[in-house]
Amino acid sequence: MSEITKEQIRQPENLVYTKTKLLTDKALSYCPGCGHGTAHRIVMEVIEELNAQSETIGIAPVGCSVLAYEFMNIDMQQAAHGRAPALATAVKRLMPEKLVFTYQGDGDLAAIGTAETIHACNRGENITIIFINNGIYGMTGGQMAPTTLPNMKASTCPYGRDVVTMGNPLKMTELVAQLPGVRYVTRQSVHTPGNVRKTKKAIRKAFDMQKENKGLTFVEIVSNCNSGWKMTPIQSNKWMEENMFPFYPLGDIKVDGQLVK
Amino acid sequence: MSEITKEQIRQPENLVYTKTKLLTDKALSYCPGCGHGTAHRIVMEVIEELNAQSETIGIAPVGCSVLAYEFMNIDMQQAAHGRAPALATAVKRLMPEKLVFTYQGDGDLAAIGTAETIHACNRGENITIIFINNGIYGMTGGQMAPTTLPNMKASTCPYGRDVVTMGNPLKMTELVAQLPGVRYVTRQSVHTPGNVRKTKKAIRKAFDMQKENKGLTFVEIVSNCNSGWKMTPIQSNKWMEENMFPFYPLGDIKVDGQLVK
Amino acid sequence: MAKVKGDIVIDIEKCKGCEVCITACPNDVIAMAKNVNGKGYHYAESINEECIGCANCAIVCPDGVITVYKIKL
Amino acid sequence: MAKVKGDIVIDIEKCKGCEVCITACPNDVIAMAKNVNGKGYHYAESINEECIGCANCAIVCPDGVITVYKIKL
Amino acid sequence: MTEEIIIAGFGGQGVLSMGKILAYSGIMQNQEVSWMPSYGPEMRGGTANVTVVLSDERISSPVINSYDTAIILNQQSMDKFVDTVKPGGLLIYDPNGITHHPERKDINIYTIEASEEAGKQGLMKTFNMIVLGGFLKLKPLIQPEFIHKGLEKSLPARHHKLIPENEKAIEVGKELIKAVQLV
Amino acid sequence: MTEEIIIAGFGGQGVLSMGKILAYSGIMQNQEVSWMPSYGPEMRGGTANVTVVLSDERISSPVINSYDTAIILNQQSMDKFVDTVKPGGLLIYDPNGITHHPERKDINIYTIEASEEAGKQGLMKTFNMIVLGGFLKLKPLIQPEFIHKGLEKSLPARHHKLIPENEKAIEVGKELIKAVQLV
Amino acid sequence: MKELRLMKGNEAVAEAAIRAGCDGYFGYPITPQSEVMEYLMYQEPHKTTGMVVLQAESEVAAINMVYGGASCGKRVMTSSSSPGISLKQEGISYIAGAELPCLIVNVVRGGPGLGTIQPAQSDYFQSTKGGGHGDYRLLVLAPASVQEMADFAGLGFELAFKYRNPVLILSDGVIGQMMEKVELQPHQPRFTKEEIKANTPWATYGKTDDRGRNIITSLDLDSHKQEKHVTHLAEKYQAMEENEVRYEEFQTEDAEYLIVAYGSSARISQKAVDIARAKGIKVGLLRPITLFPFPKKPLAKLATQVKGILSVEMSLGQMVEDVKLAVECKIKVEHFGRYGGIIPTPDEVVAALEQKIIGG
Amino acid sequence: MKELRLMKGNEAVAEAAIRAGCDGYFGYPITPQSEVMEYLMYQEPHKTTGMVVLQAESEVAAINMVYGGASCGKRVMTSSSSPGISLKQEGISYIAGAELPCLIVNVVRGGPGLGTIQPAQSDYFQSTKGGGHGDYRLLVLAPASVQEMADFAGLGFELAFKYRNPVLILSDGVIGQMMEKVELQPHQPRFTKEEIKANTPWATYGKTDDRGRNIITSLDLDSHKQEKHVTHLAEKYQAMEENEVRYEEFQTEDAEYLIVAYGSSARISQKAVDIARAKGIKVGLLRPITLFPFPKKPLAKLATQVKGILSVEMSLGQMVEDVKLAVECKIKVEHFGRYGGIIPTPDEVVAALEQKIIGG
Ligand SMILES: Cc1ncc(C[n+]2csc(CCOP(=O)(O)OP(=O)(O)O)c2C)c(N)n1
Ligand SMILES: Cc1ncc(C[n+]2csc(CCOP(=O)(O)OP(=O)(O)O)c2C)c(N)n1
Ligand code: SF4
Ligand code: SF4
Ligand code: SF4
Ligand code: SF4
Ligand code: SF4
Ligand code: SF4
Ligand SMILES: [Mg+2]
Ligand SMILES: [Mg+2]
Repeated sequence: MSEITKEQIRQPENLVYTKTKLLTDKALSYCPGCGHGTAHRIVMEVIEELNAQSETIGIAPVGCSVLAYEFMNIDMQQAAHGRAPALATAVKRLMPEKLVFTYQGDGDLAAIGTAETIHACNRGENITIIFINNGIYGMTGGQMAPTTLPNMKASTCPYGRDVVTMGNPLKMTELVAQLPGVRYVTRQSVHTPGNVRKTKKAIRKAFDMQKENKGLTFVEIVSNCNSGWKMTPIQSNKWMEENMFPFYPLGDIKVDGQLVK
Repeated sequence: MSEITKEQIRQPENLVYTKTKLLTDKALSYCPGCGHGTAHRIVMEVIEELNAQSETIGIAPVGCSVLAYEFMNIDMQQAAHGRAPALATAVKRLMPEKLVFTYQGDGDLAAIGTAETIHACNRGENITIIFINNGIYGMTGGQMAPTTLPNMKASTCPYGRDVVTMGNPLKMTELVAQLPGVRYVTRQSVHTPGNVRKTKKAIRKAFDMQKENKGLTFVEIVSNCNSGWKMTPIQSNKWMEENMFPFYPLGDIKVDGQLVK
Repeated sequence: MAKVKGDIVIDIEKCKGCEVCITACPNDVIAMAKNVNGKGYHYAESINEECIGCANCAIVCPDGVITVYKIKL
Repeated sequence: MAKVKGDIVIDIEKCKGCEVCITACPNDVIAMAKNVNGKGYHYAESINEECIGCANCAIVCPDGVITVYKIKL
Repeated sequence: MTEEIIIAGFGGQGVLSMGKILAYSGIMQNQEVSWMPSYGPEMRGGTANVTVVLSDERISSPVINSYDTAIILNQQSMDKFVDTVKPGGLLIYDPNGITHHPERKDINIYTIEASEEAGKQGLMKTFNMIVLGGFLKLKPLIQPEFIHKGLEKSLPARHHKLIPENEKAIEVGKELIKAVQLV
Repeated sequence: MTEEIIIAGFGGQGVLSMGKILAYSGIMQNQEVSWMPSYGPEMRGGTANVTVVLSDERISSPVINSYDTAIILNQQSMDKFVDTVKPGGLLIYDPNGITHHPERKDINIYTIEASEEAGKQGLMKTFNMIVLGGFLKLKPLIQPEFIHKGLEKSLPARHHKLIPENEKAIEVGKELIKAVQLV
Repeated sequence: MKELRLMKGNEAVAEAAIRAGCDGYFGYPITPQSEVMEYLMYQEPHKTTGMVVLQAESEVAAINMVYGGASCGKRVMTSSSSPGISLKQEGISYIAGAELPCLIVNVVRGGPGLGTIQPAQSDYFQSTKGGGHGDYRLLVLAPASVQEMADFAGLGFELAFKYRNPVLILSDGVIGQMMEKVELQPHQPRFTKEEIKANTPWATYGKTDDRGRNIITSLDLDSHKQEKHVTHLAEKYQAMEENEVRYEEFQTEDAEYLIVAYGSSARISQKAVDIARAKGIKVGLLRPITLFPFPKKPLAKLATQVKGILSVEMSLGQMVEDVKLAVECKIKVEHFGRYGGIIPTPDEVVAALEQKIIGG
Repeated sequence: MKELRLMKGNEAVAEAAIRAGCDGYFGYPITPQSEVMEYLMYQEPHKTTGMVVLQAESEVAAINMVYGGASCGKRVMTSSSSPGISLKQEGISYIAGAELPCLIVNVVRGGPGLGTIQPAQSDYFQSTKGGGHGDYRLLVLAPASVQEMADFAGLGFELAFKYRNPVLILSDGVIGQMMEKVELQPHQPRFTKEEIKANTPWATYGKTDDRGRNIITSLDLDSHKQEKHVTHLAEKYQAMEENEVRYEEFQTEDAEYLIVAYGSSARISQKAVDIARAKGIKVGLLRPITLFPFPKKPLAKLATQVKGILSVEMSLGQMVEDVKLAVECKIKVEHFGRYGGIIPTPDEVVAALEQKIIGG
């Protein structure tokens, strides 16, 4: 076995993995280690796999990913806080042949956007919702979200979320899974290679189902917010495994219209 | 057995039933046979039983019962469409010693007010929600509500609700029952004496639990809308039994914080 | 079982003629009047002596216009 | 099992030094540089020849700055 | 020529559609028309009324406070509108259910026993057409051919077979109308 | 007297609190002060900066485009602010991590090796106080007693035990500051 | 061939929208405009033109559906009445900021709050000065007849696309609920995919290789870019002021006094002009058809001719400010209004003219 | 004893609210005002004064919580920034219609739409003319310093209860985010039950035998009653115009030119006055403190003295209309503004004065 140089390995034919062309060259605006970046990437990879760039419309509301349109190399709409499912409803109904997805944070989807989320789901709009649940309002400086865990600290619950006065964390994913118009619901994460692969499969499945007009598909990604949680990325991923996953367990919740959990 | 005259029977000491003093003398503005009237009355009867006139604040948003304040002889707030739970949240938090209830229609609670309903329930606000589900927007002339049954006609679905394009009827009651902050959830009706009695008991239970600071209590009353349904009151009650109850089955859904259905 | 005798008083001007009370009465005491009230509704009236004061009619009357009396015989 | 040899190329100016790739690498190929890049981050760099081109690092890198190559030996 | 008319009664009496037929007929006759209903929260059993204006000129306001003609079909409407008839104007009413008859001395008053007649003939649906007939007898503002066209236009096609019946009712109304007071 | 200062660096360098201590000290000394941060969506790792104005008069605008003094703690801030120093004004920077040194000829330039010093002493937390010391050496706008009061006021009570340490850092900074160019 | 019909204003705008090639309607019921959606649902245009009609869960959802649909280069619309329009303010500001064409119909009722369901004109400020946040303007059309309710659907879409700006039809309960005869325009096809590509190259219909990605947004974190954007908007509003002013004059040639009124009030004022003229008062009427852009120039011109102006509105007095600004306070301008759902009579208008302007 | 602190405007208004005996705050995060709620949550006033602080699920919920709380005679408030305030328009109109006292803080950012998070003053129209539907007015206070952010909390509640009307503090990103020194007022207790009964006999705190039921509503299906109600509101606004006008003048005594500016712009304009005076230009500044009621009379008076007015706003020009109306277009009035988040410099203001007013 002769010695192989780096040059020899770094040949186009040996390429195993590189950033998809469906992400622009702009440096992502996210904090170091933030799951938003990974989530963006796998969504775009799936669209690339489906060869669907020209038929996809993405919709991102406010939240850290408000600038998703700077990174996702597809046609995009920037929605008002909470309203992405309403936009997506119109887009899909007016152009049923397109692939339409929303990319929403937990503050967005589970607080101000509760009605739009529930009703798009209940109507069974034939769209895909990608839901990034980091248990906090990242964008605005780490305020409590509906999904913030009990006793977890945030800037509007500096002494930890008191469930008595601030309510329980809201599992929107489990709620929408109850609705007959919703076809596929899963909860995943993107903090390890294995999880990234699974999540990508889930997104692929969701988009495939959308193409088959099966109804609404919903992919929650439990993610970190290092800045909001005031941890390093590595700490936050660990904290997420230890604290978020027990409350927001990963796995499929509804498959082919049947609750599986 | 001597003949007794009507005069002899109609003596104060023989009084079995008369309209509660907690209803004003104004003639109700509802259509003939509309369940709103009965629902109003039993809510007021319970407050009378609890001797709670001076500590009760009622909140009714728009809908046919927008004028509830003309009939209920208690302090009342008229809320914007869908927002009664938000008002009630503030009222109860600012005056925890008071008895606070909302009285909302299905259009109000399950459409525009979805977010306020879900979040008041999720926070476990210590209030009581009385939810009049007549499967239609009565007030505005019989438009489709989120609760309208499949194929049921309404002015915005003149050929019947098409679940494919208009979505499935939304069972908000079952949804909110999922939330840990919600303590008691029941579905009743007021179209027969027996049902009226049961519903009154349910309301009493809800108010009692509120007094014990148990969390949110939620009483759905499946009711008729003769005008919206374009039937006589008697027909509508029959239609309700045959069509609404199978989809919205009567009975307790959550008792003492435990799902029972 | 002690025998009872009841009677109802209907505020006919407020009655809306919905007939719900009729369906609820176990003893067919109530019927709709031929005449109409000021609002144009055929109002409910008690047509016989069979009332037992069970209050069913009053309890379901959406407009709360029925008052019920009862004596034990 | 055929032996493989991999290599990674990191766009160090875009690396944010989050260290997620380090945790993901089965062969401890990656470490943080002592130096910082233009944005002030200590960036990731490959420190040995153990790379097997599994792409784990690239897959978890939130900023997508790693490119992976592999050849079968 | 401008004729300002209020038609008022119970919700189920066909008040709005009577107005609509009148208005459509006016259009067929190449007149300017307006039809303005009272609208409100859908708490039924109340009154319904509609203001119809027929004119040779552009109509300024479809909402009016005094009328050339009032067609009154129940007591509540009588109470509300009796004073809105212009002096010298016309009041037509169906006496059925009317407890307080109009006492104004400065207007022309006619009665039309339309509900009784409709009941007799078992044609409750054409009650409003009988009333319309009475009105047209007194104020033949619209030619029969245009009434026919108006009916065609305002009824859905599946109800066109009922047009002859409606026209018959109009003729019946013309016979039934009775003067009570003329000024 | 009005002194308009920009302090700019990384998020974690204590830029905002340095400004706050300066401002609080100004208040203690009975001056008018304003403190205005750059604010933005919380996408960390970016730069943070704050404008502090100390004055004997009412301060008109807390947002300024050119400064008497710029205290610069990283390259990005250098790029952004070097041209905003008023001619004849003062630029202080920590050379650590600076790749392009300032080339302006019309301003006074000083360096302060604060991060190196803080690293040496293992006192990364007082890094910003070292820088502040350097500034105060050059512009003794605030009397030490008021700096003390400013620290008392701006630190939460539980951190008051750290005040001596901070004051020491200020003294260290006074020693460390080095002129590069004087105009 | 044009078609003659007797229709409600609410029905007319709905039918005209179908005929104007509208792609989508998104609404929520509220009196006195629920007939718009009811008419559409009854007509089932999805079976004929393919137009989508959807009852949203709220006005907030409806206006954001409009945002989504407009972003695709489609002709989309919504309608509501005052409280519902208030709920839409954030969405409207977004639509204006993102420069999306769409049609919004407000069939005004009396406010504030739940108020009354009867007609009013008290949403003038909200409509013309921007009820939402930020510097933006709607192009506002004020119909005074059922015919105009129909005509302005087509015109509204045309202007919306011309300027990439939301167009508001500011109607009221009278115009919405009354029936009048209408001449309907012939059907116009919906935009084809090719037309969308050609007319609205900015629209999000899927990024193809021949162009960069299209983005619909109103965000600019960089204030300098945002300022540029707002300047661009200002230029657009300026262009509207230059090109799109619409108004009607009645008997102004020899007028010594002027009434300014829009919508229902203008109809009533027209009658008032007749009554006043019969009394020998030389009064004319200027009816603004566009409320923004407001007919400033014709008013300024008339201000050199007449002695005083009565601004008639069913409100406490909102448009009167624009009238004053238009005539640069050079002559007397007074407001007359009824409100809370009350419609003034022509006689009241004449009396107000006599008292406030001629006598005053 | 008054207390001296270095605080952000957002913190100051929060702290001052606690001290003013505020009963409840209901809000939703949005830059650049999130510190209001964050400060309150950190202070935990429920443990000291008993004040309730609640993070609502949205701005719509928050404003309706305010409606509910105000209906009980409580001192309640909310805060937001431009897009969030737009969402609140329906609720604000209801509150105005039902005549409820409350405090609303808008820390304005640049719009329209999502716009920018940087400071702006482009919500002037929305604030002063009614962004919601119907004829109503807010009483609008425009702080120009952190001190005033604090002072206007107490003043705002006082005026809100005096007039049973919502009071808006129209601030901006500069005032909200900057720190300055503040003198804090001593703590004032929250209303007792007895006080509520005495001061707000209309409030819904439970019907007792000594009175009829209290009802909070903005509805009147009877238009004549609704018209009466609106007339009553108009009288109230009239009373505010007579009694509550607040403003500040700088160097106007000998001024030949005038700048009118509020909030941050006024601070900058004050410096501009100094610069201009140093150049020999005799210019003064009028700073409206209340934007509604607008200081019409003092402006009208100054209009007889000065030759021209420059209205300075961080917007395309909104307040300038009120300035023109106040001086009845008798002298030249021009607008100068930066926008989209850009803050003008004093030099730019002076240059604009020279070009548009003196030279122009
Ligand atoms: C109407 C409105 N209210 C509030 C905001 C401020 N805001 C922007 S994003 C956001 C929440 C972001 O949280 P989340 O959706 O969880 O996204 P993340 O940043 O955590 O990814 C808020 C409150 C806004 N832009 N618009
Ligand atoms: C913001 C707003 N949108 C719409 C309306 C009109 N509106 C009043 S009540 C109502 C629905 C009533 O239906 P529901 O809540 O089911 O009550 P019901 O009349 O059936 O008892 C609607 C749409 C309104 N008042 N405000
Ligand atoms: S603030 Fe949180 S969610 Fe936002 S980019 Fe940073 S880590 Fe990610
Ligand atoms: S419209 Fe329906 S809900 Fe309303 S009062 Fe009539 S029957 Fe009852
Ligand atoms: S009280 Fe009972 S028996 Fe008597 S009339 Fe009523 S329902 Fe019939
Ligand atoms: S139930 Fe009441 S309203 Fe109905 S008919 Fe009987 S008495 Fe009359
Ligand atoms: S490709 Fe695999 S082995 Fe190579 S560096 Fe990345 S994670 Fe390590
Ligand atoms: S995961 Fe990516 S961004 Fe993070 S340290 Fe590794 S290469 Fe850098
Ligand atoms: Mg989040
Ligand atoms: Mg209903």
